[in-house]
This record gives sequence, structure tokens and C-alpha cells, in this order.
Amino acid sequence: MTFPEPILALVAVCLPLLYPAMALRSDWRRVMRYILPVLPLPALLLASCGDPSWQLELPWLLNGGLWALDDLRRLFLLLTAVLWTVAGVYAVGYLAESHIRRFCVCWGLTLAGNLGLTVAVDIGSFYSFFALMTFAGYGLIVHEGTDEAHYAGRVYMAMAVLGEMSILAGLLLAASAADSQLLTDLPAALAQAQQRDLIIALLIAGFGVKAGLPLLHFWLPLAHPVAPTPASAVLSGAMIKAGLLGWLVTLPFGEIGLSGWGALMVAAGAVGALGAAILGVLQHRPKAVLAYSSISQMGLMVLMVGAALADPERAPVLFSVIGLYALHHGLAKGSLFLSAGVSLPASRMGQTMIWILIALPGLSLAGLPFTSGALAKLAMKAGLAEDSLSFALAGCLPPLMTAGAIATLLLVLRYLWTLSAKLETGQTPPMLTAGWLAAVAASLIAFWWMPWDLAGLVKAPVWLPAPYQIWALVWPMLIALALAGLAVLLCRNSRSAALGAKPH
Amino acid sequence: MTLWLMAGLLFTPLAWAVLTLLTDFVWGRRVTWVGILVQVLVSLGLWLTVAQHGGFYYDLGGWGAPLGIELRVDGLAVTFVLLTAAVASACGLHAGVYIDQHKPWHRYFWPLFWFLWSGLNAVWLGGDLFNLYVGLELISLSAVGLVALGGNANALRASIRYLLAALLGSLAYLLGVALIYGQFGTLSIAGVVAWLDNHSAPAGPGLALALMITGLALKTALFPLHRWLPPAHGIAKSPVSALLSALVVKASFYIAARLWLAFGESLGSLAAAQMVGLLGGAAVVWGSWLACKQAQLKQVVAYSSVAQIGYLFLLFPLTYSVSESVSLQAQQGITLQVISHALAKAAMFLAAGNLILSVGSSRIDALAGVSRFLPFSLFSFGLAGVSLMSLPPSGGFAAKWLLLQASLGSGQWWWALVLLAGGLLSAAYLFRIYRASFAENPETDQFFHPSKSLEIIPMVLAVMALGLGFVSEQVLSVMALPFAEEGAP
Amino acid sequence: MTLEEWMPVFALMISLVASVGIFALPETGYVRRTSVNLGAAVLKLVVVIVMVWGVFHGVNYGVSFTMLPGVTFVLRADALSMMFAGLSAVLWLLTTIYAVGYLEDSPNRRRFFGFFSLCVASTMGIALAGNLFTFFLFYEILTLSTYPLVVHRGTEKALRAGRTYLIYTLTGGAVLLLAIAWLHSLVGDLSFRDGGHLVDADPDIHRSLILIFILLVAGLGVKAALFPLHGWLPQAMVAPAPVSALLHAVAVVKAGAFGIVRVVYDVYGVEASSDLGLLAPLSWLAAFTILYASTRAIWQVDLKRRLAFSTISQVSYIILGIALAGPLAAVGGLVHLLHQGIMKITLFFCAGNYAETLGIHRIDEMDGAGQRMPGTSLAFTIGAFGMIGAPPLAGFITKWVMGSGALAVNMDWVILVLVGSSLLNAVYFLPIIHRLWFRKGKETWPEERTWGRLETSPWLLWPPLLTAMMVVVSGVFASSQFSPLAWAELIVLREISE
Amino acid sequence: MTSYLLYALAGAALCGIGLFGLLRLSHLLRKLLAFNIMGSGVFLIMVGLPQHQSGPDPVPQALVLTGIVVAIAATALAVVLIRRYYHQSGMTSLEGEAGSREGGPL
Amino acid sequence: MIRAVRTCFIALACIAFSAVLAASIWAIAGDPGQGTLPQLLSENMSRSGVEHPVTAVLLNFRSYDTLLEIGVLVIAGIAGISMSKTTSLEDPELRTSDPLLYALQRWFIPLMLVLAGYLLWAGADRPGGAFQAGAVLAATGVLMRLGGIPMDFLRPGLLLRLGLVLGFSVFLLAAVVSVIGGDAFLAYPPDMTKPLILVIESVLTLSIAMVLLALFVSAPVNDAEDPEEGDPS
Repeated sequence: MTFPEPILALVAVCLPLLYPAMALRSDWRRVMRYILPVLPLPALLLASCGDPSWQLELPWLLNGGLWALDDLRRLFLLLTAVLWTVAGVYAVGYLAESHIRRFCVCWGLTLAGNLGLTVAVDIGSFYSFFALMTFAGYGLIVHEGTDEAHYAGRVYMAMAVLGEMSILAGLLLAASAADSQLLTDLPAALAQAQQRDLIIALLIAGFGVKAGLPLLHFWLPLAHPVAPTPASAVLSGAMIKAGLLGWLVTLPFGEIGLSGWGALMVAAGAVGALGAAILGVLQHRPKAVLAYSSISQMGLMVLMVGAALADPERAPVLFSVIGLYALHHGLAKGSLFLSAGVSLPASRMGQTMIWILIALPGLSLAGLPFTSGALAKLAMKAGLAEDSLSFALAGCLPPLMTAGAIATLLLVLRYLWTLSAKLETGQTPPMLTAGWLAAVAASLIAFWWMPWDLAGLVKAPVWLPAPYQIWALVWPMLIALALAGLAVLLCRNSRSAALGAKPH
Repeated sequence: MTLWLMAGLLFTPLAWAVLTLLTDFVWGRRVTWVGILVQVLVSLGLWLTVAQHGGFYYDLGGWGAPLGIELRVDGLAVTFVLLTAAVASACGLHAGVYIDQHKPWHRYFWPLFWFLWSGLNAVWLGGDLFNLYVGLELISLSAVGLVALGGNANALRASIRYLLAALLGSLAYLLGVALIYGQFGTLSIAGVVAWLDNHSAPAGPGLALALMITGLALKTALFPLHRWLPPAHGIAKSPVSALLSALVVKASFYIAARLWLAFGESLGSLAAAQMVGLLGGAAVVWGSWLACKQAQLKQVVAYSSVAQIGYLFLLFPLTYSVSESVSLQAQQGITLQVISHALAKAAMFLAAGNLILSVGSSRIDALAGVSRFLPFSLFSFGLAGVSLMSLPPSGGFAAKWLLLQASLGSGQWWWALVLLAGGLLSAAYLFRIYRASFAENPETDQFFHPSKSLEIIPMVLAVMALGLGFVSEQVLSVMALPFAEEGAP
Repeated sequence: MTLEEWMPVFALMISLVASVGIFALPETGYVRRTSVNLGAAVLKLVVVIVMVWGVFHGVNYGVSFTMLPGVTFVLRADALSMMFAGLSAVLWLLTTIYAVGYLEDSPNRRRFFGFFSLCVASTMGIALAGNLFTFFLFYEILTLSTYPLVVHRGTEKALRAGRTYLIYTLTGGAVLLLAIAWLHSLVGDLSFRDGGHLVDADPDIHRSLILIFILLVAGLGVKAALFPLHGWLPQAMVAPAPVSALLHAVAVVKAGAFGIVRVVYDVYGVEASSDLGLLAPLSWLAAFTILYASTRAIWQVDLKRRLAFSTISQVSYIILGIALAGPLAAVGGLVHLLHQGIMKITLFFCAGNYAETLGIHRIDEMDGAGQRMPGTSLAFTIGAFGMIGAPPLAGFITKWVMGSGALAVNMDWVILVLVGSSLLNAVYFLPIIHRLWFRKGKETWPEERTWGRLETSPWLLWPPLLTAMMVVVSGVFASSQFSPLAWAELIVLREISE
Repeated sequence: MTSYLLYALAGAALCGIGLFGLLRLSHLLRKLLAFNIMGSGVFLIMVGLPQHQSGPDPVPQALVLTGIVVAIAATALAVVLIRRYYHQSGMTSLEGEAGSREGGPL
Repeated sequence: MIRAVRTCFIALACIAFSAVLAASIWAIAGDPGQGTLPQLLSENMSRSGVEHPVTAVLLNFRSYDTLLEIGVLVIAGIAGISMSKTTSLEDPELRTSDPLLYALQRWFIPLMLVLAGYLLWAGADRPGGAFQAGAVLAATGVLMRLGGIPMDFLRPGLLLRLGLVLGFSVFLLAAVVSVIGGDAFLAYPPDMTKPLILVIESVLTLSIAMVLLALFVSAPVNDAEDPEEGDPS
């Protein structure tokens, strides 16, 4: 099957890109909604079935286009396609009538950008799709039209534009240093470039905006709660990963050891992972909590990126782990976000079922055994094992990871807590439910599909993680549960105290 | 053939002056049409002859200089003859329609018109100092007569002022002629030049040249001797104004320029040359400035003449002790300036007359809304303005270009600044008028339509002024070595 | 004369004849006037396309005759000419279509279209001019023929704007004339030649040459709206939208920029210019203009004024590109000549549509206009994003190429300018887009005119959509054979191969 | 020094006087007379100067005759104009009227 | 005060002018004579057709000057008659009737007519000529006017206009007639020089007198005037 892949890739990108043209006729508005879930399907097909060794040359495009897939990109493409599909299904049920065309247009464009950037290998189209995603994403964020949404949108836009400019400058410098228009040539050239540090700083900052790097993350907790739920899901699940992908394809991994930058990234990751957790548990709105959770999770990935930057030897391994982790997180976070929009059935049995389904992806995030999370966590642990890394901060990584795991679960618990206060019983539109269920399913099934023996990090134990692994996974969870319980108790006390003080 | 042409050229205007004096206005107009046809054909024929065979001297009455009067028929002279034919025919045709035929005194317009024409031809061709004086007087008196024709107190005041200035100028010129004759014993310019070529310059006749040029400058209305011009040109009937501004002032300038080029090197001085240039520059600035201040349409155009005349006098510094090529450039530039100004200014006055006719007022602010109605004349006015502003591709631009080259080439860069400033200032006063015409005024929407023939004439002139830029090379090549034939040492 | 000699004359005369024809037709001859106008525009486009084809294949189109002693009038088509000529031919057609719709039922249409065609003729003359003298000729004609369009409305404001316009441009013209005359008296023949004339100029005249260059740039900079000389442009925005669109966004300002390109490349030569130390200050000036005007634009509340400042900023890109003295940067600058043209004209068309259909002039009135006029707003959005330099639109190509070019000649600070400018562009364009699409609009829009199901007249709607499409296409297909970028590369290739 | 030269010098004096009158006097007829005086001065110089050098010379005499006729014509025209001007406006000088801010004959 | 200063200033300027002029004259007079013109003139006198050199210069050598000069005179005449109100140039209000004057005129007028004829004739070989004769003739007219003789014949009609230009037209015709023979403008046929000049002189006398008379007979001034352009009237 060598021939159809390039065509498929073209279709995968162009379908969502051209789909907004339907908006030109107002009577097609109803149809548009139902097409939403179909849009990412070619991409899904491409990611899941296709042979990754294809290339699509588009010499007329921008500065000469080249699209291709490698393992890493395939992973990201898979994530993107899956998440957008389920979110699309969900959106069909979720969307209200107002401004539906606008939403669909933005959706299609954002999707096109997100898919395109994963398959783009030349700088021009990569950056184009990235920008397309960024700008079209704005439409998703402010869709509700509330003041809050507009505020969030403004912050998002300001930061995104700054990020874009930073990327532009970085890419320009890098391309000029590499004298090439292909992303694949950048890392090697960057390692030798005169202005290496400047370029790296620009790129890290630029993609960092998308990836929610600490201090560049402000838009995330603002935007996610106000965006329509399916949009939040893809924002947090897929688009945020685009920033990560940006780093992975541009920075000079595996070429040269940049311990300084590595340390900085590790530090940033640590601050993100823990700081976001602290801020996150103080949030009252479920989606805000999730947003901080995303930042926190991204912090962990930044940690790995930092490690990979610092240690060129380990970089390929870490790449795989990062990809895996990103896939896992994306799917789990997507389903968590989607769950914010479901309504509880009347029956108690049903409610319990729902709650379990809601909680499962969350727990998977925290690393519950038999979930993708467990696998990802283990892989990360192995990847960042102290002995295999050789840079200054390597020693801090394991404790950080543990702390991260605790933070993750705490945030998930906080999410469930806030959600429980919010969820109401009622009728859920069937498509919405279907989308959510599909998301959860994807998140859970991923466990089965994941390449277990990735780089030999995780011993392939067929079904179960080994006992030592279970413990390693579970103890942070226990600590987190304990902390959560404590918090609940404290909370109750203080609330009753407060109630006692002010009796009304 | 040439003899016939020459005789036709000299005879026709005088004869037609006689003929039209004997008729009334309407018949005079018909007769004039024939005369214009003859005169244009003759001028054209003469021009073509000279273009083919070169210039020659024409001995009147068979008596050559110094005893008799000889006419100098060179490229420059016939070009000006042709120019006169073009402008004067336009004015004549225009006047035939424009002037009220029911006023009994208007029948005298035609003889005066033809006398003016003959005087102009006499000046262009004249090679004899005294004959030039008579020619000048012929022009001045007929011009004054035209201004005063049927005029009210204001017109009379203007024409008296004009007459006195013209007479004083003529006397100064004549005084110079007297001194020249006293010194050299001949009246022929060529004779004087020949004498000067063989002898060192005497001390006495310097004053003669100064007197003659001062007198002519007064008749040309060079700043600060310009004050008679705007009232006279402003108050005369538009075809008359056109004739005066386009041709009459040029005649005296033409003589001054010829004298300067002939005698300037030996009798003039650097200080005098620069001084005249300075006055010219001042005229450009001051005339333009005053033009900006005028409220009457024709006054603006009249003051514009004062400013444009200033350019002409840049000839003096730009040809005094400079290299041959720079001098040639300056002469060519001035020649083009004279031609383009004549065409453009005539077009402008005629168009202004039409505009006044169509809005019923001579004030500039009365033009509001005229642009919507878009009389052809406004367009002609605008096109003529392009040439006056010396913007490309007009003849004015070609002139300015050559003058710029000359001033830069001679190192006298300050004249370049004058030229540029003059262009901008002229834009300032001309765009005042355009601006007024573009203003939308809902109150007045009633305009009178002048007849088509009135509107076509200024357009033709304006297009000629505009197109001159494209054919400058051809025009200049016909007047091969203008002015210089006998002035060269 | 051969066909090669006639072609440039044709290209020039078509609009000129159209202009005369329009003046000759009566005011009420609507159908005839429109057919003359559109017919001429289409014919001209055909001629230009043929010439582009010819120039690409190395045909020399040109005609010349001596106008004054020592001065020739030269019309000639080279790659650079055809870029500008092509731009104006394409946009003339579109703008004519637009203007027909825009001025429907308004007075003074004969005057408008007559002068409009005259403007286009002079633009064509500027494009095809083969020496500085000819260039100046048409440059001044352009000044003159634009004036009636600026004051078209005849209001006090329009008249004032017209005066400002004149003061700037005529003074600029005078300075330019001085410079050209001076240069002519120093070195004579000024015909444009790839590689320039002054590479081995006599060292004695270097100081004069520097001074002349400054004068030339000052003269041309007025039209190109370089920093201290830009004041006329925002004021001139009182003109009707098609005028702002074609002339103030494209023809007039481009004429200035185009002139600077000619001076640097074909008169002085890049080498000579940079040897004389002229290009670095020019690039600083351009860079400053880019940032300054963008900053000023942020505070404009009137849509067209904001666009005007944006124009000032964007035109300086062209100058920046060529001032950087590297081939790649020059490609960036030149390609922006086209890119900026189509992007800005889109925006102006849209601004005109808002004003004409909904009576919107100020930015704070634009809330929700996207729902009411989706097509127009779509075009506006594309144009604005192009201006920001968002990929894959035309503006991005410019920035990318120019940035690469700047880096190639080690002018890293330019990146800062490019990025800063994009940022500022985003600051003043994104809020508009936000308002268009994401704010709640009025319940009822004023119905200045109704077009049934359509948001506005098709005459008004299609031109911006087409240009917006061009913005996308010329960005996305930048590397194809006949893209603006490819043509700019061709120009630079021919320039440096000399 | 011949008597002819004396004529010429007297002519110079007359020119000065005439010029003074032309510039200074405001009554139009006086101006006209001053013009004629100046004209006479010029004619004197014209006749006197050449004859001083080369004896009787008919050419300047003829010129002067022509000049006189021209001067008479001009004077006549001026008188006609002045007369009509006086008739229409009741004034004998050009100065000091409304609508004419320009002073002097120039 | 200012007036006085201005007067002084102008006076000084005029004196200076006279002085410079005199100095120039002195300087020119000091130069040795240059003129070969009188000699040339006397050499050509025989071909001029008249004996008196001034007349020869006026009507032959420099006849173009004279032609134009007459033109100037005609212009003045035109300007004069263009302003008359009535059909007659004479203003009846100014007519006097003094018997003494009337008697005197009867003596003087014929005498002056004869004098004019003589002057005309004398022009050929001694001072005199058309202009002098014309002036005397005009003076006769003035005398008649002052003496109260009705001069209704001076109507600005065709006759008067014809009279004004008669001399000029004849002169012009004489000038152009030679062209038909292939000669230059104003060249008289060699054998007809003398009679031609005589004819020209005679008609010129008439015309000059006519012009002067038309100008000096005090015609009533016309009140009617053209409105200035743009005046709404």
C-alpha cells in the first residue's frame, strides 16, 4: 500500500480545510454539524493503518512543501485524529443552535491545522498549520460569547501571537542557519549554529505558549473553562501537544548535550507539574481544575524534554516515552473534559456507572494499573532513571516524578469533587454520550494497543505490570488519597465552623 | 516663393486692419476668418521654408542694412511668427463669438487686433533697432486701444496706466537707441555686433544697453516694474487678455533677449546679469504670492503672468559668461518657456473667460460646483495649468528641465531653487482655483453653457501647450541655434 | 515600428484612450461608460499578459524617442516593469468592477472614471518608464490625476485632504526633479539598466551622488509615505473607497516605492549604493517607518485611517527589502510589491463595502458585521491575516523571504523589525476580526440598499473575494512557476546577472 | 564741443526733467506733458549726438520725424483716454481711488 | 513730510539719471566718429527718387518705419473715434459764433491750404513733406472748429474711416505692388519711384490731417460702456 498514503494525507488535511466552505450556504448548516466527526477519519485511517514510510512532495507549496510521517508524528497524528473524532461526535450532541456555522468553520480550520502540522515536514507548511490552528482556535475559545470568554480569548490571542512571533523568529533564524526549508535539517544545524541559544530560547518560548510552559500558561486556565466542552477537550488533549511536537521536531535533540537548557526545562517542568497542582486544587470549576491538570501533566513532559535536551544519548528513548505519554494524556484528558458535559441518569446504578466511567480516565492519568497511565508512568520512570542520565539535575527527577504523580491524582480528585457538585441529572443527548463514551473507550483501549515493549523500557509482562511496578504506581496514589481525605475533612470543619459563625 | 510668403506675412495683417476698419463687427469677423486663414498658411509656409533651407535676411524695399531696414528671418523668428499665428488666430476666433456684436464700438476691435498682429510680426522679424521701436509702439498702442475699448472707469484707469508705462518704456528704449546710434553710427543689430567683434567695447554704450533693457523690462512687467500689468490684463476682455499675456509682453522680452545675446557679452556685466536674474526670481516669488491672494479669477491669471515673466529673465544670468552649451540650453529653455507660456496663458485666459461666462461672476468662490457641471473650459483651464506649473509632459516642463540643466551646469544652482519654488507656488495659486471648482455647492446649480466653439479653442491651445513637451526636440531643432546666429563672438 | 515597439505604447494608451473616451461620453451614458471602462481594462490585462509572457521568454519590448536635447523618452518592459504593470492591470479590472458598483447613483461619475483611467495610464507609464526622466513624467501625471479623485466628494474635509496631498506630492515632485536634473547634469544618460550605472563613478562626484540619492529618496519617499513624509496618506482616505483601494493602497504609494527600487537597482546599482553607504540608513528609515506607522495605526478608530497607517508601514517593507542589498531580501521586498497590493486592496474593498452597505466607518461600529456580511468579512479576515504575516498567506511569504534574506546578509536586527511589525499588525487587526465575528451585532442593520439574499451588490462583493483568493493562492502556491515569488526571483536573477 | 553736443546735453537735462514729472506729478495731463518733454529730450539727443560727430546726418532727422509722429499718436491716444476717464469717473489722476490699490503709473 | 522726502528722492534720482546720461553722451561724443551712413546715403540719393535726404530716408530707405508709423497714427485715430457718442465727431455744445473769427477764417483757411500744398511739394528737395503738410491741414481744421464753422462732415461713418486709412492703404498697396513683380516688399519699381512717392505723400497728407483732426476735434464722449466680465448686468 504505497501509493494511496500521500493521497490519503492530502485528503486528511484538505477535508477539514475545505469543509468550512460549506458555510457559504446557510441551508447547509444542519448538515455541517453532522459532518464534524467525519472530518478526522481519513487522518485516523492514515495514522492507524498506513505504512509510515511515505512522503508527499508539494514543490509549489509555500517554500517547497514536504509532508511525511515518522513514528513520532504518527503517534501524534493518531492522538489528534482520535481525539478530534470523539470530540466531534460529542460536539454533534453538544452544540446549541446559535452561531453553529461559525463554530464549525473554526472547528474545521483548527482541526486542519492540527492535523497538518503533524504531517508537515517542511518549515513553511508546519508553521502555516500551526498558525492556522492557533488563530482558528480562538474562535473555539470565544464561541460562547460571554465576557469571560472574550477575556480569555484576548489573553489567549495575545500570548498566542507572541508565541507565533517567537516561533517565526526562531524558525527564520534556524532555517537560515540550516540553509534548508525542512524541519528535519534543523536540529543538526541548530547544534552548530552561531545563535544557537537565541534560537532555542525563541523556539522553547514560542512553542511553550501552546504547551503551557510555566509563566506562559496563563491562557490555559482561562480558556479551557469557557470554551465549549468539545473544544476544551481538543484544546487540552491535542492542541497543547502541538507545542510539544514543535519542540520535538525543532530542538537539537540527540545532536548535542545542552545541559543548561536541559536543567532549565527540567526546572520549568517541575515548577509546572507541582505549581499547577497547587493552583489547580484551589479551583472551583471542574474545567479549570482540568486545565491546571493539563499544565501539570505537561510539566511532566517538559521534564522529559529537558532531560532529552540535556542528554543526547537518551534522547531517542525519551522521545518514545514522551510520545507515549502524550498519547495517553491526550486521550485521558480529552475524555475527562468531555465528561464535564454529561448529565447523570436518574437511576442510581446508572449514576454509579457514569461516575466510574468519569473517574477511570482520571485514575488512568494518575497511573492506575491496567490503564495506559500506568504504562506511561512506568515508561517515564524508566526513561528518566537516574543511572541512565548524565546531567546535573538527573538526581532530582525520580522524586519529582513521584510528586508529579501525587499532584496528578490530587487534581483528578479535585476535579471529581467539583464535578460532583455540578453534574445534574437529566437527559444527555445521545451523540454527546456516544462521543464521551468513545473517548473513555479510546483512553482505556489505548492500554491494549500501546506498544508495550517500547525501547525495552517496560518489560513486556503480557497483561499485568509486575508487582514491583504496581507498588511503584500505587503508593503515590495512596498518599494523594490521604491528602485528599485530609483536605476534605479540613474543608468540612472549616465550613461548619464558618457556618456556625455566620448562621444564615 | 519666399518673397511671396514674406510679403504676405507683412501685408496681410496691415491690409486686414484696413479692411476690417471699413466693415462692421459681423462682417469684420467674416473678413477676419479669411485673414486668419491666409496668415496661418503664410506663417506655416514660411516656417517650413526656413525649416528646410535655413534663415535669411530680407531687405525691405531692396535697401540692405545699414541704409535700409533688413528683417532677420531665422528659425527662432519664424517659430514665433507661427506661434503668433496660432495664438492670435485662437484669440481672434474666440473673440468673434465672445464679444458682444451689438455694441457699436466693437467694430474697432478687428482693426486693432490686426494692427497688433502686424506689430508682433514686425518685432519677431526686426533686425533694426529703430524699426523695433516703431513695432513696439504699434503693439503698445493697439494693445492699449484694445484694453480701453468701450471700457468703464476702471478699464480706462488700467489702460492709462498701461499706456504710460508702455510709453516710458519705449522712451527709455529709444534713448538707448539714440546712444547706440551715436556710438556706432548704425541701427542694425548685426552691424553693431560686427563692429563690436572688431573693436574693444567702448565705455559709453553700456548705459544704452541698460536703458534699453530697463525700458523693455518695464514693458514686459518685470518685478518691480510690474504693477501696471495685472489691472490691464485682468480687466480686459478675455480674448484681449489672452493676446496681451501670451504675446504682447513676449515681444518686448524678445527684443531684450536679442539685445542681451547680441551685446551682453561686450556691453553687459556680471552684476547686471545677476541683478536681472534676481529681479526675475523675485518676480516669480512675489507674483505667485500675490496670485494666491487674489479673489478674482482673471487677476490670479494676470499675476501668474507676472510670475511667469520672472522665469524669462533668468536668461540673463544663465547666458552671461558661461560655456557655449550651457548658454544654448538656457536659450532653448527660455524659448520653450516663451512658447509654452504663450499657449498656456492664452488658453487659460480664454478658458477663464468661458468660466466667467458660465458662472456669471468673476470671483473664484463662485466656481463652486462648476466641476460637477464640468464645462469643457474647466478642463482646458486645468490642462493649461499643468503647463504653467511646469509639470510634465507639458512644454513648461521641458523648459524648466532645460533651465535646470543650465543652472546646474553653470554652477548657478540658486536659479534651480527659484525654478522649483516657482513651480510649487504656481501650483499653490492654480489649485486654489481647482479646489474652488471641486467644492460642492448645492445652492448654485444653474450654469450657462457657452457655445461649443468658445470651449474648443482654449482646449486646442491647452493641448498644444501640453503636447509641446513631446515635440520639444523637433521644435528646438527647427530654430537651430536660436538667438545665437549673430550673437556668437 | 515593430510590434515589440508598439506593445508598451498599447499598454499605455489603452487606459489613456479610455480616459478620453469616458470624458467624451455624457454623464448619463452609464452603460456605454461601463463598457468602455471594462473593455479597456480587459484589453489591457490581455496586453499585459502577452507582455509578461514575452518578457519571461526574453523579448525586448521598448520604444524611445528624443524629447529634449539630451533627453529621451523611453518606454521599456523588463521583468520589474511587468511586475508593477501586471499588478496595476489586474487590480484595475477588479477596481473598475468594484467602482461601478460603488458609485452607482452617485454624481460626477464621468469625472471620476475619467481621472481614474488617467491614473491607471500614468501608473502604467511609471511601470514601463525606461529612464528616470520618463519615470518622472508619469510620476507627476499621477500626482495630478489623483487630485480630482481625492477631492471627489467636494466636502470641506476632502478639499483639505486634497490640499495636504498636493503640498506633499508636489514638493516631493520638485525635489525629485531637482535630483534627477542634477544627476543628469552630472552623469548624463539615466536609462534604467540592470546593475545600475554608477558602479565605477568618478570618486570626485561621490558626495554629489550621495546628496542626489538623498534628494531622490526624499522625493520618492513622499509617495512611498516614508516616515516623515507620510502625513498625506491618512488624510487622503476621505476619497471614495475604490480610490483608496487602487491608488492609495497600490498605485500611488507603490509608484514611490517602485521608484526607489529603480533608483537603487537600475540607476545607482546595488553595489554602488551600498559602497556609497546609502543603503544602511535607508533600511533604518524603512524599518523605523514600519514600526512607527504600525504603532500609530493602533490608535486609529476610523477603519480607513487605520488601513492607511498600515499601508505606510507595509510599503516600507518593499524599501526595506531592497535596502538590505541582498538578493534574497530584494526578492522579499519586490514580492511584497505585489503581495501588499492585493492584500491592502482587499482590505480597502471591504472597508468600502462596510461603509457603503452598512454605513460603518469606525471600528467600534463593526461589532457583529461578520454575520451580516460574511463574504466581505471573510475577505477582510484573509487580508488582515495576510498583513499580519500569518502563514500560509501572501504576507508570510514576504516576511519569510525577507527575513531569510536579511539573515543572509547578517542583518539580524531586521528579524526584530519583522516580528515587531507582525505583532503590531496583530494588535490592530485582530481586534477588528474579533469584532466582526465574535461580538454581538446590532439587531437591525441600516439597510442603505438591499440586495435580496446577497449581503451586498455582486459588483462590490466579488472583487474583494477574488483578491482575497489571490492572497491565499499567492501564498500557498508561492513556489509554483508563475507565482509572484517566482517572478520576483526572476527579476533579481536578471538584475544580479548583469 | 559743437552746438550739436550742447543739444544732446540739453536733451539729457530734458530727459531728467521729464522723468521727474512723469514719476512725481499725479495729474494725468501733466504726466502726459512730462512724457512729451522727455520725448523731446530723447529726440534732441538723437539728433544732436550723431551730428556732433559726423556733421549733418539726415538719418536721425528722419528717425526723429517718425518718432515725433509716433509720440503725437501716443499723446493723442492718451488724451482721448484721459478725457473719457475724466468723463466717466470725474477724476484727473490715477491715485487714491477705491478699487485701485496700486499707486503710480507703473 | 513723506511726500516731500519722496519728491526729494525722485528729484535726486532724476538728476543722477541726467548726469549719467550726460556722462555717457560725453563719452560717446569723445569717441571718433564711426558713421559711414551719411556717406552711404548720399551715394544712394540718386536712386531714391527724391532730392531731399530726409524724405528719401522716410519714404524710401526706411519706408517700413513710416508705414508702421502711419499705422500707429491710424490706431490713435481709431481709438479716438471709437469713443465718440454721436454720429458727428463735433460737439455742438462747444460751437461758437464769433463774426470776427469767422471773417479771419475766410482769409486764413485758403492760405493754410496753399501752405500745406507747398510743404508737401517742398518735401522733395528741402525740409517739408507729408507730415508737415498734414499737420498744417489739420491745424486748418482746428481753426475752423474753433471759429465755429460746422464740421458735421466729420461723421465717424464709412467716409471718415476711409479717409483715415486712405493714405495708409495707398502706401500699403504701393508696398505690395512691387511684390507682384517679384521684388521685395516696399521696393518701388525703379522708374516709378518719384511719382509713387508723390502719390503716397499726397494721400498721406490727407490721412494724417484726417487723423489729427478726428482726434482733436472735441468729440462728445460716449457714456455707454461694456460691463466688466462677470458683472451681473
